[in-house]
Amino acid sequence: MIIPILILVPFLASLFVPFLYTYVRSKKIGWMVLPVPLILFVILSFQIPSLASGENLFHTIRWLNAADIHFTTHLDGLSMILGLLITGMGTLVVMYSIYYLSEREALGRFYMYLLLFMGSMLGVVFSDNVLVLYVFWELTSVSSFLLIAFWHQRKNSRAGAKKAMLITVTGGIGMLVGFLMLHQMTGTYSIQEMIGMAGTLPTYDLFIPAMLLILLGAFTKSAQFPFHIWLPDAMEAPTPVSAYLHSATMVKAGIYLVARFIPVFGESELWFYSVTFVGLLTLLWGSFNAVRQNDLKALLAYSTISQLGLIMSLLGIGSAAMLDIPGADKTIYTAAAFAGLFHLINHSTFKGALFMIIGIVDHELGTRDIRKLGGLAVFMPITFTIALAGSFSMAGLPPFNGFLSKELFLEASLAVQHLALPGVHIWIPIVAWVASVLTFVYCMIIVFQTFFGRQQQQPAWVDRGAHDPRPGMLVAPSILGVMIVGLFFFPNVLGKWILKPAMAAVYPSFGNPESLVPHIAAWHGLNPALWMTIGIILIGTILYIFLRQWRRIYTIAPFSWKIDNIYALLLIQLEGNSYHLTNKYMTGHLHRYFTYILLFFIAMMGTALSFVWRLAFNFSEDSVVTVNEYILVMVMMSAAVAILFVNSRLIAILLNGVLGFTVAFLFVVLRAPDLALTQIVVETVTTVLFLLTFRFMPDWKKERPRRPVKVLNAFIAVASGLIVIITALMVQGNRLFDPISKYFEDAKTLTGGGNIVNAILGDFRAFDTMLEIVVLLIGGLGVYVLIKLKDKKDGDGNENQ
Amino acid sequence: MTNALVLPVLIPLLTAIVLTFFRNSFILQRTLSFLATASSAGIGVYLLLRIQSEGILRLDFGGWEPPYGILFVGDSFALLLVTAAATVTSIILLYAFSTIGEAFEKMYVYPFMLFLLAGVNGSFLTGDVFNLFVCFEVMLLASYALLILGGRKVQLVEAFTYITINVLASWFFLLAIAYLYGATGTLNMAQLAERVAENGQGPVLTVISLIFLLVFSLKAGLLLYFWLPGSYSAPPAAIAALFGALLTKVGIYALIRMFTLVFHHSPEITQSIIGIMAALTLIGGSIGALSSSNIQQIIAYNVVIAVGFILVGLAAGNEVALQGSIYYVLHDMVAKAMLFLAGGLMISLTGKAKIGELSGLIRNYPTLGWLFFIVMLSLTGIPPFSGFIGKVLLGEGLIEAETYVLLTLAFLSSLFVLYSLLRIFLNCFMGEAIIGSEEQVVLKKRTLLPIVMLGVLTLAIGIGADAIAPFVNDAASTLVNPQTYIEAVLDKEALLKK
Amino acid sequence: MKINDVILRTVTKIVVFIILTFGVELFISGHNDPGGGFSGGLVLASALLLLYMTYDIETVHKGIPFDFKKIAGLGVFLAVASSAVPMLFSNQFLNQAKGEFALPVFGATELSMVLLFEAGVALTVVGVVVTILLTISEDVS
Amino acid sequence: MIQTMLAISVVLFAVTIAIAVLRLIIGPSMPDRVIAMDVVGVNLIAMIGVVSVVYGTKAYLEVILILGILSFISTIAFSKYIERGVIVERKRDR
Amino acid sequence: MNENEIGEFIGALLILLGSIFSVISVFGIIRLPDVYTRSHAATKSSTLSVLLTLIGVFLYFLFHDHFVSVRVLLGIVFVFLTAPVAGHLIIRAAYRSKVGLADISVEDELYEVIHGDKPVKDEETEDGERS
Amino acid sequence: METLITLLVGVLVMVAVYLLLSRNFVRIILGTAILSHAIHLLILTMGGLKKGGAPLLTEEGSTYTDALPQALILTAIVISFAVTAFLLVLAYRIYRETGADNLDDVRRELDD
Amino acid sequence: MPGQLLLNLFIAFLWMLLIDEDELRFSTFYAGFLVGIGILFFMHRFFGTRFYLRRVYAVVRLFFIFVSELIQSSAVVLKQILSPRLKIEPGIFKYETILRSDVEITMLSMLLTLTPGSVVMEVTPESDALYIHAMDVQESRDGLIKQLKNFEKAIMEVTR
Ligand code: NA
Ligand code: NA
Repeated sequence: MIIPILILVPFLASLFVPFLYTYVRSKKIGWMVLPVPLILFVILSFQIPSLASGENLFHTIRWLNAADIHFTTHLDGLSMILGLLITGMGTLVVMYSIYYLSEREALGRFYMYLLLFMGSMLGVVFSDNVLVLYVFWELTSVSSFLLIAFWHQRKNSRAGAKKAMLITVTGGIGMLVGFLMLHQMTGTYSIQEMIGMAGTLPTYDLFIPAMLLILLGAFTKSAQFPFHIWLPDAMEAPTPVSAYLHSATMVKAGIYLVARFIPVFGESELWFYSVTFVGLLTLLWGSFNAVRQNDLKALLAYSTISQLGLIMSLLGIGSAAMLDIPGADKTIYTAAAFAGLFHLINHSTFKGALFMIIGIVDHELGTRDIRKLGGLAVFMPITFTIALAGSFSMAGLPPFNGFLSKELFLEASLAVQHLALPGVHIWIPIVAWVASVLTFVYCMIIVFQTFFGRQQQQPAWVDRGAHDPRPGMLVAPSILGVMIVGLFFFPNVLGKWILKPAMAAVYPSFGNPESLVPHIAAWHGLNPALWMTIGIILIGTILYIFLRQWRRIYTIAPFSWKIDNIYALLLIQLEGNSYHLTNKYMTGHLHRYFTYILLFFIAMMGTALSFVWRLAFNFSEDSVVTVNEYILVMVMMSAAVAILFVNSRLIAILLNGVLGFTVAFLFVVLRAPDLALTQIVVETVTTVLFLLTFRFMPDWKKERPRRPVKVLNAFIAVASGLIVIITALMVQGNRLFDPISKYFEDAKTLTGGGNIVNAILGDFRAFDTMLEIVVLLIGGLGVYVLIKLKDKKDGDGNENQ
Repeated sequence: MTNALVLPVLIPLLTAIVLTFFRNSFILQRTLSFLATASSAGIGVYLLLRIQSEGILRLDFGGWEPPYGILFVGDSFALLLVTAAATVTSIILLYAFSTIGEAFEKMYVYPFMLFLLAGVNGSFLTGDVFNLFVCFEVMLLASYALLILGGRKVQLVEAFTYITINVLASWFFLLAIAYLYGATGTLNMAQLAERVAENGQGPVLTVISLIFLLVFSLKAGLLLYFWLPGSYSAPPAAIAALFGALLTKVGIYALIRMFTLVFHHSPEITQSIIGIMAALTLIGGSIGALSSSNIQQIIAYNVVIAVGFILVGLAAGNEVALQGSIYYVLHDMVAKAMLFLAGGLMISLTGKAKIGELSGLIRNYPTLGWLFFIVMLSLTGIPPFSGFIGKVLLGEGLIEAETYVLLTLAFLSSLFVLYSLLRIFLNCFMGEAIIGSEEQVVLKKRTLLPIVMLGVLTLAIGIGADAIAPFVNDAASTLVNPQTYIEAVLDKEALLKK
Repeated sequence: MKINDVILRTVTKIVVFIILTFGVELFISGHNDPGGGFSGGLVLASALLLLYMTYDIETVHKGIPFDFKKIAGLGVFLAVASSAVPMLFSNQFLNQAKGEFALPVFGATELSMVLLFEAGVALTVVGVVVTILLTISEDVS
Repeated sequence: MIQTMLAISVVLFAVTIAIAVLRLIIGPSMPDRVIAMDVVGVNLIAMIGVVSVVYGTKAYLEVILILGILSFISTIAFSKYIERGVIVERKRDR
Repeated sequence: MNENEIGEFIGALLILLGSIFSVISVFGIIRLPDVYTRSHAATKSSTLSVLLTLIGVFLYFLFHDHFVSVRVLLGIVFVFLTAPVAGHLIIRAAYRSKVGLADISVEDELYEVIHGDKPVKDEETEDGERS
Repeated sequence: METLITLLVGVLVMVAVYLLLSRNFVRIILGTAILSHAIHLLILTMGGLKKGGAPLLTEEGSTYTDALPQALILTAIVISFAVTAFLLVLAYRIYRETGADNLDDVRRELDD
Repeated sequence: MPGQLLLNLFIAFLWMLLIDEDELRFSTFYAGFLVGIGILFFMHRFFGTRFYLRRVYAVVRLFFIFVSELIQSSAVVLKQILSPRLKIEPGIFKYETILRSDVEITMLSMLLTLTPGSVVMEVTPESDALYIHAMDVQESRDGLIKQLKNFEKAIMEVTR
């Protein structure tokens, strides 16, 4: 029961915060929020020992029995990592935000969103039921949207929020379909049950589509190429948000999902390819683009993309352990997954710290543009120290935790090239290495272009009061800084208590989890990985020094390409084309609409009839026609056709009246006296109505449509008529059953009335009649309203409030 | 015999008629009309519960055994829709009370709304195909009257378009009924189903079924939705909401009913066509929703998208998909009403309808902004709001039916819904506030209350979907087993006794 | 020269009575012969139309001072309410109860709910048709 | 014999109507057309009478009367329209 | 032939006569030169023919079914009453809407009273519809 | 007779549809009016024509034509009357409001 | 007013005729009387016609005069229509009548209009003169005036 409560608490708190804020209109609100993540973190931490001993926590609250959707929570090693990150980073970010955000901001809203996000994120990682997972998944998108658009007055905030929402929701929807497909194959929505059936899945046709769709969800959320474009724009959010959502937690949701589904899909080569290659591509593209950024936050965004790609590729390589390749040493690959999880934690620490530092710089100096910054090390020593630790860790330098996981990554990239699969070659370690070089370069940019050089600007900084921020603001980054160093020295504590259960969750079929956890050592001999690192530092330094010279390549295609442009173009094209397309057929012209409807009728019926026209027409049942009936029918036809050609309304009405009267006569001939009666009166009243309304109408202008239009109209008219005729004849020739109306011939005994038609109208089908006079009443009142209720001031679209 | 079955029609009808005599007593009008709709909803619930225990209910008007008389057949599907329609109408009425204005109240706006509801409920309940036509007409006439209320030029012009197109549609309806009667000699839907099944749905019947398809598609806005955006964006918000929530649903209901009960024997033809039409509707609606910068137009195209979405389930045709469609119909009634009210309120508060002319409204009207946000999420199908469960079930059904193109389009359409509404939200609610607090129109609490209620409802349906699950499941199971319906209506033993 | 409608008016005075009588007869005899609420009502309405055309709205209104909207409403109410009455006696909605009644003037008459129903129909038709005609005419002139 | 006579007369009435409709179409003046319509109406009355005799039924005799009434009413309506443009006045100056 | 058959025969004869009259009068509608003269043919001759026919019908039912058809009688009265009024009104309308007299007309004492000016004979207005 | 009436119905439909496709209000409304004539005749035809006497039980004769279509048509006539009246008055109002007798002109005016 | 009573009886009679086509019954007449009361109540403000049963004879006489005129002039008109060449000279002339009341004027006009060859075009606002269109003014003016006088006399016997 503890986990559902864990999820619920932030939601409740988020509901509570706005109310609280109406009483506590100050920063104190932050202090009131702070205990929430902290307590959750502590509670979660208490579960670590039992997880390390191999236990899992399951709990189910039944929700939608009909659809088999239940709140099944599942705490295992994998979700624990994320849970700790969410609550831990949550605590730090809240603490940091208390100092970062000004009193004037809508703090109530801010913390509400933040808590909403926290709850959703916990929901994502703790849900065993994929649909519930999806519920929370979308809620993270929503809360992310709200947080990015926190300063919604800014155009860029809105654009960024929109982009993030569109892309992540797209992925989410894809993922949902993937889940539904999995359900179709397995009959369950429980991940653990799916894992249990994993072996049978690849035989299904839906296996690959489901996998790709779920990956789509993961990739969009974790900002993998080419869906990464939302992440830089998401930096419009307040920096605590960037630190929390867009580096430490939400973007890890995709990573989590991939790790979670390795047991389900890992046996597929396509899975390996997709995850690994997309990861590598993201890694490369992210680091490459990070170098060209001038905005520190943008730089961090691309670096995050790149790092996410790194983790993703590690999971991809890790999933190779599931592949059925004879003779392969699986521990090489499981080590990659281990590295991925390890780096996931490390990245959160150093990237969180860096974001907070950038936030401090921005907060203190009002700019994040590296071209305007420089030499801050002197003024902000503590800030600088933490920045140094974070950057070097990210660059993969000792003695920081990033070094450890980066080494593991390089080893994995070297290991994977031996995998006996097509397309897997030496280029993988090369890409890994190149990306690492670039990573090194942008890390140096952060450190040196912000905190060193450009001494000439010093006085300006002094004027602006550049100095370390208040201590409170430094607490959170400092804690992270300590962790960056601490994890370097004691990585195996993490390995034993946290990573081992997680590895067990990723490879449930591999038995003993001990074998899945390699021993991490800072010094692991002069192996190829270390040589690569040395190369990175050498080449990276050279590149950094000559940065200004080679940076020009960013103006040359394909390096100048931005996926962003595709997105922008897509939206513009979509809106523009939609506008044109829609306006093309939604003209508002009634005759166009009639044309569509009738053409649809003609096309559909024409096609259908062309298949069945051979059905015999049977005229044998036809009753006789007398001469006068022929004459009258001819008269009616001529009168009708004449209406088309007359040039005066009045004549048309007269002809219509004649038509009505002759129809009444036909009713007489066809033994329908009641119809004749009604028809005559209705026809006359209608004619009178025509006359009543005519007086003010202008002369009937001859309509002269263009010739093609005329031909089309004529075609439609004739074709419609023919279809009506043919269908009618077909029906008449193929009567299938006797009508039920024989029954009504007992009307006299049944109802007491001798007029069958009236008995039907007044008794058998009196309900029709009742509603029909209702129709009449509405029509009458409608006419009354139409005439009486005139808009006094027409035009401006106002309705009276 | 269950006389209660007629009450969802009779109560609004009688109330409307009585109210025409009291044009000027607004209090009476409001009280009675609300009581009428609310009690109709209550009766709907009562009947749903009875169906759970007694099976399909039936009321033969005048005591005439089917197929000779007209009858109401209450199965879960019909009554779910009845209940939803009455509930939503009640809430819309509440909104109308505070916004519609005395000029309209004098001009029978509440009677017209009640007539509309009566027609809609009648369409859901009737078991006779000609009576369905008549119920349609009640609904249509009421909608005509509501559409012109106010008499602005735009309204008049849109009304003319709307009415003439509906006249043509009604004509096709009669045409179809004529042919059907010629071929089968009956009008009772159950007997039609029986006779069609007995004879096998030969080419003649299939041809006839296509005309029904045309008719109901016109009403539902399935592919033939040209009339919809214009006419739904012309009237005041309360009326537009009523249209958006109810009108297309009747067409959807009729399509589902006819093509599961009567014409389900040639799915390779009819369901394929429905599928293609639904696909094109999804595309057209999605494109349309992006094409406009007018709030009302965007909202109206969202109606179109929903139509396609729901009928995708009919194209798939299996039980799960139909369950999804039913959930989604219910959801859409609530959410569309909410969307129309929220959008309409924005326009009436500011006097502007173009998204480019509005900005920062959330500062002026925060609650309205959040309600709009909620309905946006709900319509996108984002959980835990009401659209989710329908979407999930529909997805399951489509996968089961292996109709992947429809699956793709249906789920992609959610994105267009999101995008189109997001445009409104971002452009109009977010951004710099352009209306100063002194010039802003006061938004009364009781105006907002109905929208809040709808918001609560969409959340409640989303979270408490299980509460209506038995009804939805029963409804879908009746749809896929038409024999249940036929037997409930044409009670063989009773007929033999005569 | 001013128009003198003396011929039309004189004849109308007679003709209207024929039409009205015929209308009522149509309504009553619809049970067994052609006619009924609709045709009866329509004929009555056309008699009124004739009057309105021969005289003018105000003159006719002095003689027949009814709000025809309310007549229409009354008609529908009559029809719907009479349909609902059987429900009070636990019969089906619209069960048109029948029975022979010995009326003082009309003699043994078979009266049923149908008659009430049909009267409702006729009233509605008259009310609506005249409402429509009058509403437009008032607006036009 | 009688049947033949009746058959001939029905056809003759039909011919009359056809010719009247011709006049209605060619006009030239509006009153011409209205007169033609009146002729159509009146002859339809006759024709229904004859048809009733031929069928040997009284079912259509109501129709005769009603057609008489409404043909009269519509002629008046058209006349008033042609003469004054308004067929129902609110208040006639007399 | 018994008396009934004679009655029936007379009825049928009247009907036939009526139909012949009717055809002749409709020829008048075609032949005559202006609306006023045509109205003579129309409103009267055809009225006459209808009256004849209806009397025939009445007689036929009287003798064949021994049935006094009040409706037919009423119809006769009705046509008798209304036909001249209709003819009068339409002709008045024609004149007031300035439909000209045919060239062969020799006298017009009404023109100045209505239109207040000299008669213009040759105008045969097309479609006196008001705009 | 059935075939003849069916042909008549077809011709009426052709004319009506052609009228519907015009711009002028009155032509469109006339189109709808003719459409209803057509459908009424068609419904009647679907029940079979002249297959017996008028459906009046007081009339002598043992067979009657199908009365059900007649009842349906009566209902349809009344409904289409209500709609036509409404439509006509609507056209009239639009004309009074805008001075145009066709939708295209009104739209043009609204767009300006 | 006695006229109302008369009219009421007329309606009652009409009623009886309509309801009991083969066998007239007093009870039906009675019912018709009630129906008539209803109609009259509905219409009573319109009532103003005078009608006297005791003038039946005059009516019958008038009827026969009319029928003979009808047949005579019908023959004339039919002959004109059927003659191979039209030899007519139509025209409009004014006739000042000695009749005064609405009913008299109406009767005269109707009779004149019903007889072929002549139609009343206008009644002067003072109801003292008729404008008559004749099919053949030159030929039949005198004949027409004679016919008019005839009618006038017969009508006055009925009405005065
Ligand atoms: Na805007
Ligand atoms: Na804006």
